[in-house]
Amino acid sequence: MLSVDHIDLFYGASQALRGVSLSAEKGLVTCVMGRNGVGKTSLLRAIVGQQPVASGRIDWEGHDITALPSAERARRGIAVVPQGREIFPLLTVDENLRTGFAALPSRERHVPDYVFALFPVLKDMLGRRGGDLSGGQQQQLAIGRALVMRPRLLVLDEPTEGIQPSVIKQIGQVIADLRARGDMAIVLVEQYFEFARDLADRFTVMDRGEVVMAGSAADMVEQDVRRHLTV
Amino acid sequence: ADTIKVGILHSLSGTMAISETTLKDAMLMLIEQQNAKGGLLGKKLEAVVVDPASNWPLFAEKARELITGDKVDVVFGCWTSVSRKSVLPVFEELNSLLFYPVQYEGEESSRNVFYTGAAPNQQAIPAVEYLMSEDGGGATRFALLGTDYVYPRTTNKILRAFLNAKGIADEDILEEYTPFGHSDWQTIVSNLKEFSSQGKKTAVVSTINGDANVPFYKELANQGIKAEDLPVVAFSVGEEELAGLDTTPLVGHLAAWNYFMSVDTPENDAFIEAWHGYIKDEKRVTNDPMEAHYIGFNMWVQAVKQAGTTNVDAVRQAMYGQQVKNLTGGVAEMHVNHHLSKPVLIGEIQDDGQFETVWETSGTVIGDAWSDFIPESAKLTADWTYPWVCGNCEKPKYLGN
Amino acid sequence: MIQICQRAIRLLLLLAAILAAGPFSANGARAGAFEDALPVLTGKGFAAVGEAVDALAASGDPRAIPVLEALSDGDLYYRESDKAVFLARKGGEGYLLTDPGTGEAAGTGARGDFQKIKTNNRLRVKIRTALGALGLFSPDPQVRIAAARSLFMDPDPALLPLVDDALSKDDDPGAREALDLARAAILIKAGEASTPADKVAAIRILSQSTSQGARALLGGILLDDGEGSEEVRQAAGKALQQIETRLSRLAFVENVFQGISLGSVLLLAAIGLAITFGVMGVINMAHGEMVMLGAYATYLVQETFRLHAPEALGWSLPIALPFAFLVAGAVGIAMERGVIRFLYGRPLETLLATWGISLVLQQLVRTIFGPTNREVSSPDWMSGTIEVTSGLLFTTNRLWIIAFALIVLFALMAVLRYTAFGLQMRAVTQNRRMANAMGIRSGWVDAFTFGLGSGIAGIAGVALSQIDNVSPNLGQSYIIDSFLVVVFGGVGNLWGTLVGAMSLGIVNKLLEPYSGAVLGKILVLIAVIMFIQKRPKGLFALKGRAVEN
Amino acid sequence: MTDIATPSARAGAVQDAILYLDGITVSFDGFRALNSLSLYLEPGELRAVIGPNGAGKSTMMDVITGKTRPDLGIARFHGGHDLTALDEAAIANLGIGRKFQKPTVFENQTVYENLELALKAPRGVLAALRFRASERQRARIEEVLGIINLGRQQNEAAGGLSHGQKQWLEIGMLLMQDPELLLVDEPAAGMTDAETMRTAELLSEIARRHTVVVVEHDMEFVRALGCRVTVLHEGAVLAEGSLAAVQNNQDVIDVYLGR
Amino acid sequence: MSNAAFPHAGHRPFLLRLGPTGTVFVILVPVVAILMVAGNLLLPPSSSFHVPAHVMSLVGKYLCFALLAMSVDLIWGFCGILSLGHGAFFALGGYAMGMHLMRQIGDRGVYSNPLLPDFMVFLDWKELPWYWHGFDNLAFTLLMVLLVPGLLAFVFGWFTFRSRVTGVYFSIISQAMTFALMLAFFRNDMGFGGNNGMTDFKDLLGFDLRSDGMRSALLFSSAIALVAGYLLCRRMVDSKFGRVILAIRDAESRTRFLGYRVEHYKLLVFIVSAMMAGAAGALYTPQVGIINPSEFTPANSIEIVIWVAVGGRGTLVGAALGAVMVNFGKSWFTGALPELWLFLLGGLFVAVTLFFPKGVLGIFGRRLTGWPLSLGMPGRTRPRKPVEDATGD
Ligand SMILES: Nc1ncnc2c1ncn2[C@@H]1O[C@H](COP(=O)(O)OP(=O)(O)OP(=O)(O)O)[C@@H](O)[C@H]1O
Ligand SMILES: Nc1ncnc2c1ncn2[C@@H]1O[C@H](COP(=O)(O)OP(=O)(O)OP(=O)(O)O)[C@@H](O)[C@H]1O
Ligand SMILES: [Mg+2]
Ligand SMILES: [Mg+2]
Repeated sequence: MLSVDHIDLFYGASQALRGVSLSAEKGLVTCVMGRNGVGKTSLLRAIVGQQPVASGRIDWEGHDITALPSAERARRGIAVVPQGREIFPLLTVDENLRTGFAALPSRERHVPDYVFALFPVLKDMLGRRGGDLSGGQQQQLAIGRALVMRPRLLVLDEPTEGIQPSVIKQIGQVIADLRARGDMAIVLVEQYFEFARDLADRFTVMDRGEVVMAGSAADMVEQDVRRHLTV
Repeated sequence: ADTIKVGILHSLSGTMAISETTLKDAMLMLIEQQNAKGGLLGKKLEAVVVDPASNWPLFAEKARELITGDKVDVVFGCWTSVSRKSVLPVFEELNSLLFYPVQYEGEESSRNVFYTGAAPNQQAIPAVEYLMSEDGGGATRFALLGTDYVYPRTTNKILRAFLNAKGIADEDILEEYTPFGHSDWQTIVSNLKEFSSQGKKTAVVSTINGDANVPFYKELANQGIKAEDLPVVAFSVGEEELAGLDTTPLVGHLAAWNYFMSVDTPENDAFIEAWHGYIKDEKRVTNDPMEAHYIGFNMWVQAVKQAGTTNVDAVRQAMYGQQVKNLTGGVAEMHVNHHLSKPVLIGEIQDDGQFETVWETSGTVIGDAWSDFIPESAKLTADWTYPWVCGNCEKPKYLGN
Repeated sequence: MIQICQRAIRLLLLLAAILAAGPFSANGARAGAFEDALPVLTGKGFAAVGEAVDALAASGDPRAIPVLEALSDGDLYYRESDKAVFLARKGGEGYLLTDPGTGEAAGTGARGDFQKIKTNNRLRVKIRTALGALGLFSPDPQVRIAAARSLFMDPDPALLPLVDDALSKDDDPGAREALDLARAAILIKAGEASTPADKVAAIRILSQSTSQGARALLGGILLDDGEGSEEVRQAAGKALQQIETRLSRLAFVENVFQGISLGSVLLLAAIGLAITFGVMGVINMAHGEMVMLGAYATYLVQETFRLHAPEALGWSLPIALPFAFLVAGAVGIAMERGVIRFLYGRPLETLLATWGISLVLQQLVRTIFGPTNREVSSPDWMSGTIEVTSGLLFTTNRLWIIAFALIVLFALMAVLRYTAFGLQMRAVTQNRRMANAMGIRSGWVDAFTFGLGSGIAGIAGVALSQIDNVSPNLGQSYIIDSFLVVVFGGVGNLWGTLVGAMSLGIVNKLLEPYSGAVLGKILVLIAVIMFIQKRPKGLFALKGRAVEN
Repeated sequence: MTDIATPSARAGAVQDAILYLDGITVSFDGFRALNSLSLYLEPGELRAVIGPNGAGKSTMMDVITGKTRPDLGIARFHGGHDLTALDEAAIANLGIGRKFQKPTVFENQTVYENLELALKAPRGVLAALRFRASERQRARIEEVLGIINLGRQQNEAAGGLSHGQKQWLEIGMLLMQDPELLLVDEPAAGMTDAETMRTAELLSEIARRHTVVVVEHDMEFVRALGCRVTVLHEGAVLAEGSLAAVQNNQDVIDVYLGR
Repeated sequence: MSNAAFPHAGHRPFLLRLGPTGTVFVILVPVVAILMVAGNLLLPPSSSFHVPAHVMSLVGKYLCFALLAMSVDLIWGFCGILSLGHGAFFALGGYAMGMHLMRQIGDRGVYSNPLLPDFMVFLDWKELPWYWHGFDNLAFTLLMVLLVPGLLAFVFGWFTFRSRVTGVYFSIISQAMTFALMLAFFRNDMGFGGNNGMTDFKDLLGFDLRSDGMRSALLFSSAIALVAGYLLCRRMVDSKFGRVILAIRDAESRTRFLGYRVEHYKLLVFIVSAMMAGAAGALYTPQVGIINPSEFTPANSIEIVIWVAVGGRGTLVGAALGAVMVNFGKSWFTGALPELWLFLLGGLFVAVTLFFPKGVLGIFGRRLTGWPLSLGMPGRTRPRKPVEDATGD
């Protein structure tokens, strides 16, 4: 399981996270919410190792990974669907998916079928360069790419952004399925409240770099959460 | 000062380092030798080395620094003509002396420069005469090949005039120029083959500069051009350039110089031995510009002794008529036009990277600052004997008071 | 005139000797003539040596062949004490001697005791003719062909009967063809001695050949005012025209070949840059120095061979390849780890840093190896020319370089396209942060990518050492062209690099005969500038959304 | 400027329409991103465009703004201006502004400077050299800063904004440009539900004076706009009408909304 | 950050607008120049404050290089156009001035031809080529010094910017341009003295170039030109124009969608920059006494960029500082450590990139934000802004 313990994070001189804590367990979806610029993405960057933390500690599966570079974290089963998609623009769809193999032992180096079942468009466009895809297609590719890594911790930063309604529903279904398998912890950043509410087992709400609410889905009162989401 | 300072102005980096570094070492050796002999006028000589980095304006800057900053008494340096042209105003302004050791295109005379390399009449013209002679193969058709800059252009202009005077028509003369550092010679070598297959005995006169020579000769070898069919005589290819080449396929091609390392004289043997001792590498070769520095330096030493001072005007005056034994035999003498009289040697390339002398002038030839084959220049003379001084006049001029 | 007579007499003597003895036998050679001729070689001046050559040729003695060859190659010496002549090769401290009379080893001698017998170009021509005459009756057809060819190069009218005789006895088709040509050449050169009809027949034979030599002969007829026969002149004029047409067609092919070969040199120099610059986006000003390091690595390998295994020198290049790759690659990796990795995302700063590194590397090499050129020789299998058809010669080393450049390019393409490393390399350079998040160890990938690019530059250096200076400045002379090629082809596209290099090479070589080298180069540069206006992202530009962001 | 005297029956439409697309076809290496797309907008209209991922919505905007040249078809602005013959700057100067799907702002300049760059003012070189913001212009910038809620960050480099903040900044820049026709690609992506609603209000308000085309996948947002909806599919119009009508269209449900 | 409401208030007093660095620069350069001139002309050579002639021409040369570097910084640092051919404009300006100086020699050349320079006499030219006419007039020459580089920049820029040649493609073809010019100027037939170029200048405006007065005048003019160049650049950069070109540097196509005609902006910057380079060249030629085609070598142009990078890109003052520092280092090392200087210089370049990513000027403007090596960290998106701004408000 993942536990983030009182981390501080800075960009240059400005502090983006102040003593943020979070935990995520396998088989559960932990949802992080908050307005624009409160530090959600920064928190995820700290978890996957893209931005160093100034203090605090991150543990994953019982090991301290605070100082590990992000490639090593990926090799320990942490995959991310970043905000802004960040697909490799000049690699084909197929090659984009295959970049996920780096963290896998050689016998597992194939694209799982459910990726194509979920996003048939990727199958049609295997030979097209990632950068040529439409925004929503790129988002689907980014999710597919993360799934190729068979992660034990899946970190999703606004995965529904730019995706058509029917596919959003499917993504919700997949996340639910993955949770149901029980071997994966999922951290989801989502602005779209209904989507989050339907999936989340736990909530963390952030404001101005701090956690202002946290608890299980059952404890959450929609009004309270929404209050933190309006300006 | 308690030492006599000698400035050394040779590029140690950049494109010309390849040629000039050796000259810096040669100068250091000569100075060391002189100091071992007790120095000069009871003082030690001190070398001041700077690196003008193959950058022409930097040459001028360094020259000024040597003369005004380090207060050197004489400067030995430069290789390319443009570097000399760049420092020339500085030497004239500050009235200091430069010894310039490399063969060049002539058409210049300065009271502050002693030209110890060959003028065109000491290299190019004898070489072509040799090619036209029976021993040289009796060539009647000439390809003049050069790097596109002033030295080849001038030399070829002089040669063309000379050849025309010898009855060789313009259609039997091919002039081709290449950029500096040209490395792809395929087309030109093919052209040469074609040019030489018109039924007349043909020879190539090369004024290709520095770096471009190695690929040129490699291409000659590769295309199987034999010296006996199409001899190439070069004016800028010496032992140093050949050191970078496997010369087996080039045996028989020629060069014209005033010095070859292979010449067997006691002076030369001693010089080579000293050089090897100094540079600590038996494989290093000597070459013509080194000899020029050797002559120039020794002449300057003699002149200083004679004048009893390093004062520039006194030394200049003492230089005239100064004689130093050539390494190749005979005696070099400094003339009032600041050029030397030297023997001219034609050598064939050997498979060991040396030249074998196949022809030489019977006596020495006096370097001519102003070529007789250029109309504007033919009427000029140079005579720097005080008080009648002038480097480019039709009659000597009087330098007042 | 007297000279010609003398020569005729001499050769007739030779002829008589050979004819009397019959071919392929030395028994009949004028007894003692060979022994008599040897001491003449030690006389003073070229004239004496010339006489000796004549005498040796006239001896008809097959032992004269190696002696003349040695003389021509500068391997003939005499002992100063007793003027005994030896064939000598340098070995160990002194010379390894061979006795010319017996052809057997004659021990060694100290260098100081021996004097080399000098030749000059005129003598070499003479020797060639003599060798031609002597070799016409060799049992080896190859030798006979060579002999006939050298007679063709220096036709001597006095040898006509000899050639006729050889023709009547020879049944090797190759040798016969060469002999026919030699005979034709002799007839043409014979002046008054051959009839106009003979000459016209000879011209007809020559007109079939496509060689510069034939052309020179025919040109000679037209230039020769002594040639009175109008018929001969006309025939020669027509034949010359035929040859010229063929030659000019071949010249085009040759130009294209030269263009391709120049293109492959450019390609070789640029491929490494296509990785470090094209793929990684590092403006690598030290690329040329990597090429230079490769060339010096070649030099080191060759030196080692020269010292320890001179007989295997031909192997030095194949061994230098991996060595140069490793040396340049290692330096590249060190550079990447030490400096460049701190500069990703700041491509323009890499220009500054790599420029600094290139200065340091140049000076380092200058300090270690000295500023002067180093000798790297070509192995035998890379020297000489291959005659594709008559009159069309391709130089062997260029063919090798073309093949080599293409092999390197395609191997690299395969690595990029089909290996996991290739995929990771491209992923890392496109989005380093995301690649890391995918579990790709970008530091490792970066280092090896840069190492790969540098290593390839290193092996380019091996090839370039074959045609250019091995000096500290070597790299500088290729860096501009390399960038031009990569950019012209389209950054990040190896096909573009290939096509870019080849088109620059070919255009350059097609222009050069008309415009001269300097103007040709200027025109090519202008053409590139104009071309980029049409295709602002290079020949093989990547298009579409993917590149825009 | 060439006059368009299309002898077509739709000449009237051409004249009236502020934006007129007809038969626009765009293909990339054989793939048709737009397939004979036709669309026209009246001045002051607010139009939502929806459609599956890859339907060609962004490509359509690319065509209108001059980023992509269509292989075939007519694109005219205000009847007279042939958009396929103009470059990006010229089109922008005609009064067409755009917010990109992926936020693109000038990362090294401050939020304030970003807005100032977008400010409606002469775009010429000399004008830029002489430019000095007037009191009113500065006030407008302040106002927009308030609307996009970035007043606090106005002097920070835009590169340091969060994803959502960049979205807002881009909307702000569009407001500063004050164009006649606004093309807004997924303005609500990454916004909270409340912000989404605010954006919808903002656009509706703007549409009172301007013509607006909005692309969105968020049906709540589209509903809040309360405008005519065009559904694109595979590069062509699949359906057009009110949101309710479109939502009940079986084809739209199949390819887009899902069950 | 107190002036939040007016971040670009353009109505502050002149010097305040320049910021501390700019102010120091604008004051210091002329003051130093005046002191040097005074030290050279007024003090006797025996005085330890006497400035020797060679220092005068050396400093004059540095100032020309500083102006040149500034011109490159204007296009590279602010507009993102990396020109690897800027030496061409410098050389053209230098040649224009060289032609004037050649004409001033008159019949004092070696062949005493009153009209033709020596190299033409020698090549058997009978009359002055048309493009040499007018250069006997200084005013015309000065016009040409600006016009010729400006025209080349206009033609070259017009085509390349219009066809949207950007980034390295632009860099490399600008390099090709200077390379082609170098080859062309090497040719004797061009009528510019071939590889030797032009040397042995005698006087300017009737004053001997080797006189102290002339040296002082040239040094002072160079200083004034540098300050004028700086003010011109600042005028451009501080206006909205400056922000547009920054926008072009960072996101060219986005700028287009805002309606800016990117090619016009680039063209203007490029022309101004080329003219500045030309002016620098014109001042350079009389001070070093030679102009020849080696000024066109691509390596020279690359070096200019290096100066800018060393000093600090996008700071103008830094570019000037970098040019002076690198060249001073070169002058000094090549004399003091002739065998080692390349190691030092190369090492310096590497060190600057690693430890002072904002260049030497960045040392002064840098806030203590931590270990510079961390800049290589993935995920760094720290915006880079001209240091001038950081210190300016
Ligand atoms: N690369 C960066 N450099 C400087 N500051 C940054 C950087 N990235 C984010 N910030 C700042 O950190 C704060 C948190 O940003 P973060 O991206 O984590 O927000 P977020 O909650 O993900 O917002 P959004 O919903 O818009 O994605 C913001 O104020 C932002 O300005
Ligand atoms: N340069 C290109 N090369 C190949 N295909 C392209 C290119 N540009 C766009 N496409 C394809 O064109 C189609 C239309 O893309 P577009 O971005 O217009 O879709 P969209 O409707 O905006 O989708 P989304 O809602 O996901 O943003 C997509 O399938 C995309 O893959
Ligand atoms: Mg975020
Ligand atoms: Mg889209």
